[in-house]
Amino acid sequence: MESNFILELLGNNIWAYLITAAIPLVFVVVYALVAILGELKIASWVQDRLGPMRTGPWGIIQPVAEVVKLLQKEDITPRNANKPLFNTAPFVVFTGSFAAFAVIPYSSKFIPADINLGVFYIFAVSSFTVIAILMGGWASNNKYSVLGAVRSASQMISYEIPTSLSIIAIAALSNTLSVSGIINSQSGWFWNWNLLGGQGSAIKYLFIPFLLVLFIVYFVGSLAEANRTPFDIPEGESEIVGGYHTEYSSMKFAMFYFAEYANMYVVSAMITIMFLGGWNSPFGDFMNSPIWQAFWFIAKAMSFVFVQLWLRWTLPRVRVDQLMHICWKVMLPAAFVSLIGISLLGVIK
Amino acid sequence: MLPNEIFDKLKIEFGEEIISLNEDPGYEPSIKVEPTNLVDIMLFLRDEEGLEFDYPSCLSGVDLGANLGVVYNLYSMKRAHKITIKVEVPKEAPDVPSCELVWRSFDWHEREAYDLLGINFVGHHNLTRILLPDDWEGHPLRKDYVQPDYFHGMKVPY
Amino acid sequence: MSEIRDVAIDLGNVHTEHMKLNVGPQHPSTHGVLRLMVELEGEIVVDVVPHIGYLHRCFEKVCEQNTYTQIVPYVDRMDYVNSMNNELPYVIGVEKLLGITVSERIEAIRVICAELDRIASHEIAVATFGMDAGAFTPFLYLFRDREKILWVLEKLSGSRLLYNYIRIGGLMRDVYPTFKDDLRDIIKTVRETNAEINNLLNDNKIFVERCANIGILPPDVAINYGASGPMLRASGVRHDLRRVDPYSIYNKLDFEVCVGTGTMGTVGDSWDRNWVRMLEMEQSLRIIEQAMEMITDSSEDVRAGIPKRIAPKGELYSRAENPKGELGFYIVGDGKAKPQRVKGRSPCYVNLSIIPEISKGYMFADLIIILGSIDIVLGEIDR
Amino acid sequence: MGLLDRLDNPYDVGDNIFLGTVEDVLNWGRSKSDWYMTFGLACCAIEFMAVNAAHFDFMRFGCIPRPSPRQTDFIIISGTVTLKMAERIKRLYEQMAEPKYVISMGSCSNSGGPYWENGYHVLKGVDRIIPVDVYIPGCPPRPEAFMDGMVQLQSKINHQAIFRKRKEMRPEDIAAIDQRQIELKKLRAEYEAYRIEHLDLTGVDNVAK
Repeated sequence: MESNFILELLGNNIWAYLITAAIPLVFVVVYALVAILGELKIASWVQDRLGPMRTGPWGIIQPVAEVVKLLQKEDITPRNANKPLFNTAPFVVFTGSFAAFAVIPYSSKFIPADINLGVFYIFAVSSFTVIAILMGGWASNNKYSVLGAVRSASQMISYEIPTSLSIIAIAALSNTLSVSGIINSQSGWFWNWNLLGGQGSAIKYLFIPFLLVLFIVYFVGSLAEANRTPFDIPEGESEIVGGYHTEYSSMKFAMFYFAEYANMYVVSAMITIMFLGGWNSPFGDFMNSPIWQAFWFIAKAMSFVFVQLWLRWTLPRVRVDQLMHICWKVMLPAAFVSLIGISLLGVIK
Repeated sequence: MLPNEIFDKLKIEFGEEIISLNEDPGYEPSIKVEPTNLVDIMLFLRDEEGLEFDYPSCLSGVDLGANLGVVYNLYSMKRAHKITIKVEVPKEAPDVPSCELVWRSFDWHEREAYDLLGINFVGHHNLTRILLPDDWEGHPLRKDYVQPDYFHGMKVPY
Repeated sequence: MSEIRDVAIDLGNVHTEHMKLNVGPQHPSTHGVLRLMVELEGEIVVDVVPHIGYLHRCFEKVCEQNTYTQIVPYVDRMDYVNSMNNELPYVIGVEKLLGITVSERIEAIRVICAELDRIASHEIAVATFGMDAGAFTPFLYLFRDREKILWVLEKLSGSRLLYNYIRIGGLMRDVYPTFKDDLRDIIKTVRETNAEINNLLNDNKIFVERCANIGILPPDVAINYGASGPMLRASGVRHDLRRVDPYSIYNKLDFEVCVGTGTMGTVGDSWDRNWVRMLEMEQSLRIIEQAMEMITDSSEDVRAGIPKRIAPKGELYSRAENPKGELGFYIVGDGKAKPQRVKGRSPCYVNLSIIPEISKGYMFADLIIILGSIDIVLGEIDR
Repeated sequence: MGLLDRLDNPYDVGDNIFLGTVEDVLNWGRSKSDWYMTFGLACCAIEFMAVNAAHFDFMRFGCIPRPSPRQTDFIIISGTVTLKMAERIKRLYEQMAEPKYVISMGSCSNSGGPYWENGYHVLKGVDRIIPVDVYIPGCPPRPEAFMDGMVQLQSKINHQAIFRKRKEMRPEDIAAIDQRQIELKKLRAEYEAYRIEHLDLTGVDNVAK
């Protein structure tokens, strides 16, 4: 159990596992608060405003106030809604997002569960979200919700294909699907990162275009999977009001809200793991102790969260058919070509 | 083309149905016509070489006391001239032929005139209230209109 | 082991239904209280029925109960994003009925005010159009600029939005000494921001893909429907009342009538309508620059020409080019202090009636884009 | 009094300690995080958009726009309420989740404004159909006036009593609450009867037949 220092310290007992499970939960709650504040503040700065200013110094405890408020709002279940599905959907969506945190590493000494199918596992449990959104949208008995849910399901299922192709390519490059295996194969200086061809001789630089294409395919696909702009059509305010969560109020809505932000971190962490060397310091062994590794990992992931927020306030939204066009006619062929190219690189190495 | 030329042209084509031309100072030149054959007159105005009133500016319903009037302001983009056509109908039987198929613009204008003044445009495909609620009573722009006291349980006067 | 059942789907019994979706009156992108009954087949729009009247404020009845001067504030409230342009045709119409003329200096100030408000109105149009496409940031940039215009108009009239500044026979008061400096400042800022908006929004690939070839309005249909303003010009019809039927001092000013050219798609699509507004802002700036030169410092009293008694007899249809299109007032005066009838011909009312014609067969998201490109103001539609 | 105000004026317990009640914390959360409905009616809506925009920046108060009434805390009636619209506004208000507040912005929604005399189709004051918390005068109100209204609303929320014991209430309040319960039951029964009668129309608002 070298990848989990808590198990090393406390031994193999139930308390150790509970603590191991609690840390990601605390992390996701704190992260969600930071991300909500970041969303408000970054939006404001992009738009030449100040953002929340009156809740604590510079408004930094605004998300806390929001949680306090959402806790005490009335919980409405529409009269003609399908109650079991309507009430379960927020929990399913949060479970789906949170389950992915089981294998997301923080440093080489703390991976909550270092299973040998890690990347595949994240990919699998993320699909929970689709089910939950369909459940919530259909059960709401609201036409906007149904439209949003159907849009969301078609979008997320389509975009899983190019992203899964990128995962296969990275697996071919690293010869493993384990999170720690993929990250360890990129150890060393930053030119060993998968984005720059992974470890190997100079011939790998010939394959960088394939990896760049793959990186872009994965990043765009992950934007679509997290329902972020420019692919936020399932909840596109100007068209279908709130999309699948139109009818949700109070904490059930907060669950959807939290899950969206948690999903953003999951996809950013995946990019970090697959392309940017995971917890590895960019400078070889310099600043590469386990504590620094946690810093590097979270910093890399958060920078992609930032890019997602930044894009949201810059780009307009695409249309449903354009979205499908991008997925099936542009990204899928590109991903296939890259997969072949990178498999070749894997063979050479 | 000047208003009196337009009037002469209409007079030759339609004869008795064209009543008069008003060119008083202070008034815009307007031609008063009978409502009976209005659609043909409008089609003539739209399609006849030299007139070509292709652009419908405005349609207004007016309460003239005993009568209700409909005023058509037409403009020609090709010839850059304009004319006003007027129709008067009695309040008891305010039937005016609908011109919505001559200029599609008048579809909503006629519905509005029906809504506010109660002018009945014969031949309109969907002559329903447009601004006021469907179950509103009366036509507010008539001079003898009295405000209702209550509407759906809400008090109307201040 | 259960028996393997042969599941047969009777395709003859599978049928689809059109979904009826009620958009509005409260919906983020209906620009007010418009209600659209949309019939959808999947995402495709089969039918649209606009329902209006949720803001019917009895303008025409109010006019019959007020004197000519008292009507001006109500005219402001018709199209509340560009009050100056509403006042202009009404005031010009009453002046024509009375047979009075005003000096060129007053006309120049009126034109400057109207053009400033035209810019402000077009800025709102482009901003909300961006919002409809999902781009939030241009909205805030444009509103920041609009605030500058409002400051100048507030300094002039004392009010931020509904001015009551242009009076029958004159103005409410004269311009303040630093007026021209403020105008130069506005011209500079608007040009800078418009360049930025072009980068951020109008040339954005996603935005172009969303708007080009959407909601194409052919010129003959546009004319037959009575469309006007940027909606008509985007279809390639060079029709601008400031040029073809000049009022005020527009015949002395040099400006271009901008038409849609189909730069990104077909002539008359949503992108063209938006682009015509962007071009018109530039032309308005040119008009302001020229009209500024006509304001010579003089001791003229702008209130001197306001008649004591306004009771015209006669009738006319007075029209002017509003940012939305042809705004007309059919005024009937019977020699009393209150008009017998004032009918407002609102451009948005006519432009909105085209929407069932041009939005069928497009997707639901396109319907929102088309609605945004028409640039409606419900206060004017419902009056 | 909000929690943060207590920071300036803590109870005399000692250094680095400040006390507050649960009610204060709950009220603080409600007052500092106000989500409003993106809903505009008339002229005031334009001024309201200006308040939202960069120069005045409404988000400084913690106000975030939400398109769906289920997630909003307060609604701004920004403009003239017509009789045709009044029923829709009432319905929107009923769709909002408690606790909910109403700001009436501008003369028109306060009292009918310039249309009070001849407006046959204008509702003379939105408080004839829904309860209003804050009235903002002006036609339209300046953004500064609107912000003051927002501050008033926040201070009103801060002073609300959330936990009220029945025995501490005045008898007329209890009677009013009981009366309201009976009314609600009656309304529910009426609605049920209506729904059964018009079962095929549920979920469709006045479909044009």
